[in-house]
Amino acid sequence: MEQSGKLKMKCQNLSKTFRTPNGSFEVLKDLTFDVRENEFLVIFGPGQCGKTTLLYMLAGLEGCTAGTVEHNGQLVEEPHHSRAVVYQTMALFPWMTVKRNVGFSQKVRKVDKQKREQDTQKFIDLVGLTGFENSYPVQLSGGMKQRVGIARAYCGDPDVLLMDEPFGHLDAQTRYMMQESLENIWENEKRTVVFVTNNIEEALYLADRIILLTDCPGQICKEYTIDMPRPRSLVDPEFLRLRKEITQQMNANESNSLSAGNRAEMEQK
Amino acid sequence: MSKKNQRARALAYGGGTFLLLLFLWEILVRMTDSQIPFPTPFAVIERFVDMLFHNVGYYYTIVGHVLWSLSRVLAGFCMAAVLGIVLGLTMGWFPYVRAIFMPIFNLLRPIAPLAWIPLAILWFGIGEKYKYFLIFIAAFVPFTLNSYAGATHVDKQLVGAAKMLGANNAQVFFEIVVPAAVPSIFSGAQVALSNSWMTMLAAEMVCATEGIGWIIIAGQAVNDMTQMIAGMLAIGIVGFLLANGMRLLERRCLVWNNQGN
Amino acid sequence: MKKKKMVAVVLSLTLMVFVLAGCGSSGAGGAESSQVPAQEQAADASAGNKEDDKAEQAEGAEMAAADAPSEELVTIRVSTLAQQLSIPMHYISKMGWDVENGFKLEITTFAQGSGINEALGSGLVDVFTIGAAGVSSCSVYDAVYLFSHCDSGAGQQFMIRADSEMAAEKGFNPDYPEVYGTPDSVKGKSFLLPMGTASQILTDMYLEALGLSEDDVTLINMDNMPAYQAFVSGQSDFASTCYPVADNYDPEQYLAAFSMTNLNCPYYDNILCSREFYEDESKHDALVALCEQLIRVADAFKDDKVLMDTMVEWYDINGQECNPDEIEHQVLERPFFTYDDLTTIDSTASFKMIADFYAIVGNISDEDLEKVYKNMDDTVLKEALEAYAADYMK
Amino acid sequence: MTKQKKLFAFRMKIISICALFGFFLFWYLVTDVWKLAPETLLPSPLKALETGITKWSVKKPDGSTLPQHIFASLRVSLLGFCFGAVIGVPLGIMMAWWEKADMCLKPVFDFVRTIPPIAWIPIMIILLGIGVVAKASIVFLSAFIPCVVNSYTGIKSTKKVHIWVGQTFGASKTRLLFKVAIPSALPYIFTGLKVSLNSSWGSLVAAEMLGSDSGLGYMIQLGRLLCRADLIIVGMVVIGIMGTILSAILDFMEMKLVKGAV
Repeated sequence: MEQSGKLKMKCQNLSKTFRTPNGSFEVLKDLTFDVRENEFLVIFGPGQCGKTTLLYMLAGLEGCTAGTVEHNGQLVEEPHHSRAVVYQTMALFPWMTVKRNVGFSQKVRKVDKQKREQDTQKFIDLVGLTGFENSYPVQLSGGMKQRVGIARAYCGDPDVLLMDEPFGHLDAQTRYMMQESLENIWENEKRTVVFVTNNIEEALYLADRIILLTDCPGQICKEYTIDMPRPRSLVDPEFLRLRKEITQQMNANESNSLSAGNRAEMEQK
Repeated sequence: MSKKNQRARALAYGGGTFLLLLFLWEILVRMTDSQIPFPTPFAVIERFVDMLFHNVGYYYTIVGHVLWSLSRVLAGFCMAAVLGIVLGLTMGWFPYVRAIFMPIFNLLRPIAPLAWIPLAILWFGIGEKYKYFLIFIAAFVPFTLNSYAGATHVDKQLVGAAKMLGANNAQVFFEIVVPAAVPSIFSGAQVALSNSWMTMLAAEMVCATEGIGWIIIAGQAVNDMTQMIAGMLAIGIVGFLLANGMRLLERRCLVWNNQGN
Repeated sequence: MKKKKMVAVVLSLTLMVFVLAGCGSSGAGGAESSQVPAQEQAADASAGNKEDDKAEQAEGAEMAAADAPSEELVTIRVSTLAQQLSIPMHYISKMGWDVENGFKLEITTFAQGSGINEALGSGLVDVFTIGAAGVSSCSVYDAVYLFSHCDSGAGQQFMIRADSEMAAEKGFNPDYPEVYGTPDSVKGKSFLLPMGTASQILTDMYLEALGLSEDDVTLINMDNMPAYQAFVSGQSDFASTCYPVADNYDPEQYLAAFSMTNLNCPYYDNILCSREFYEDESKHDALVALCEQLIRVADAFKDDKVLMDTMVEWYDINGQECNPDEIEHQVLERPFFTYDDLTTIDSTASFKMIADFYAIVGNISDEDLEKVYKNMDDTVLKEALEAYAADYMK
Repeated sequence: MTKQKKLFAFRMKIISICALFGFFLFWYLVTDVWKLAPETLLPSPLKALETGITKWSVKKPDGSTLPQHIFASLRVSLLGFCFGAVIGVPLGIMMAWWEKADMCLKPVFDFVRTIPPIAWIPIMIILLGIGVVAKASIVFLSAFIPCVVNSYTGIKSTKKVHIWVGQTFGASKTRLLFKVAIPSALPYIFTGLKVSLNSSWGSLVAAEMLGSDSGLGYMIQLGRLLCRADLIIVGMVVIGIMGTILSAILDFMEMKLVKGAV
């Protein structure tokens, strides 16, 4: 479904270079795109193209060397609970039980106890972890830990959900299950989501819009709008066509950057 | 493997090593023909048992001496725990605190507790207080160092996540840095415990009328090796119990980090 | 929940400390008073000790409980060593002679002289019994030398192996026929001795008798007991020793190269008092009474049995196992100066000689030497002798 | 961004220097200006400095100059420290990695480690004599404990996820140990080395009780015997400075070796 709502986030020719001991290393080069309200945007690209750095810049965890990031019109300077992040390595607080992990954001922002209890329980049920409130992260499986990560992000009543390859570490079977459960969580609790992944099926299954990034330094090379009805099936002919087209585009990018073609030639394309 | 027979296995292995060492000691004594009456293990154990019932030096049996030494060690240890952890964590997390205290701490850190004796007597007189001070100094350094290391090695991502969820700097310190440093603090506590026991002997060497260190020093004065080694046996046993007590405490506090040692 | 647990842990630890400290101090029997909170003092009518963290001799208090004298008792903080030189103080306190004469002894026992000096520097000591380290007390802390109360030269000697090079020749220096060793056999050898004590002075006298100096030999700092251990297990060439360690040496394999007696160097232990205590007029007669009692104890110690019992008791209090007949000869060879000894011989000779040697060796500077001589006072001794003559010599 | 960081680091250095200066100033005030402590037990920094300078060349009263003392102490403590590290770290790793080793060695380790080095002196004299090796063994006794404890904690707290990743590549247990566990335990091991360096300097005074004719611990001890408080203070300050230099070197090595682990 076409999301024509107002703009949620606006990025204006963003670029980022890391200063490492052996010279500077350009990761992102002149990205301009925007994120619309309640849209499920997926940033898709090969392994090492600075997707995670881009996400961190959107969240305010990383500064940007050039360009600006705006969220609801204000410049993004440092992390804020309205831009919740779900980490690839889950980054749960190992010494807190599931309940305290999820309720952490509200506790820290001094939301009154009664509402906090209610919200925490609501989101724990939402992600299907009822009954595990008092166990420690070390006692949970990978999939369950990621659910706690999602519940924790949601519980901070975010405006935008930034997810950094959350299912990267999970085995295939749990990955599909998590994709489905993320789908219905998103259906119940509509939020703008920016989802980073390098898995083509995951991108097509979840996304309303896909932004394809080239290899390092990451640039936007193509944008696809996916308007297949949800929940999508992986064997739908349209799904397969799109998948073939995107993979071809990916391989094209791959060969260009490997061949003698330099950056300039890429721009004219 | 059920809990019970795992503990039995541990007991067997531990006991086995002890017996092996005692056996080695026995051979060593038999083998060396040197004149010094190096006591055999059984002589030491017999003397230790004897000390359990008869007074060593007029007032106390060895149990009384152990309690005296224990009271000094624990007093100094707890003071060092409180101050050391607070200073270590704040130094690890807040740059200004680090800038102020780190140079002074580094300068005073390597100084041996033994070297502090004259100043300790000057400041605290010759009763119990100077002994608390010496043990405090010995236990303070490992606590501070390990808390500092714990605070600096906290996982950056967890800090980022906490900030993202809206925690301000103080909340990040209390909710994230302190719990993350707890495993390191406990290993600091283990080292501090053994340091304080070591310094207890030095403290009791100067002027004491009771305590295990005093027993050992008295034994040294009259070249009574059995009394000295029996005193060391007492320290070893108490140290062993304390170390395991500390480990139990750690296992209960660190249930979330089941790799706790 | 997490925070509550941490607080509980810390609380339980501190609670444990006070419980232990509490029961630690109220331990079996003796009213051992100490700084630990539960400080109950035996029924003791003394003026209440100023320094509340003194460890005070128990039976002294119990004995004194009987007759609580009316006028204020002057408390004297006495520091002693766990050796024979301090048993007079213990005896006075045990027999209750201190309370009878208007003063109260508060005895603290130290392992080494350096501990006493540090306590003296911190103003925690009034009167103390000390050996050669007394010279530093006078030069650095301005303490006052009163008199020497016992001859403890016996047993202070250096052992060598019977088959060693030095044992071959005796009496190289005609003045000292009994002394072993020649300059070339001793040159370059290593000595094990507790530096800064009488042993160092003995070594310097020995080297001087052979025309050598400290730079020709290596002096290794070790207490007498570890020195015995090292020497017997084959380390170095000379090893200092004194009673009671001296008797552990096996007479066939080891012999005394030189000692205080055969270098005819007088070595007495001394009674000193701190400058403040000395100048405090209100304490003067208590000081004289104490010295008088010390002379009276020396009389009592003429009877070997009393001396032996007190010595065994003192060893026991200080946790040192000893078998009485073995230490019999050690104790009796080190007599205490009675009234007649103090009036006949010049007991200050040993202290002066030690001070001179400290200056020569460089431990103290020359102006310190004058300071030591200035601090040697015999007025208190004279008063005590007169008082003793008046009271006990009927 | 980095210019601001440089400025911040510079300001930190200034504060540190002021703090150090403030410490010595406070010491000077307490001893000279307010006369709180008797000169004989807490000399003023100037007196200590003056003694330190004279001691640099004069042999009195302990028979060797300050550089000789420093060299002797350095030799004893570094030898003990190296023994401690070379034996302590592998022992800690072994105890953490192999169940059997842990069960065998841990009780003995807990028993032995609380026994003070001073109590070992008579035994060490008999076994190793009174040379540098005997003194180093006393230092070893207190230096090897932090190495064992910290490397044990380091290995035990390697994140399970790293080990899974290693296992998925089919690494054998020992390769896993060297490739995964030890690198991730390096920060703990270095903390252990730092604490152990500190305790090796700490037990220097005890080690030099075992018969020595030169060394900072010996100088302090003789200072105590001859009531030369300035000698004691000089000894303490020099130990402090030497300790700081050595741990700075250790920090530098840690920075070089432990790149990714922090």
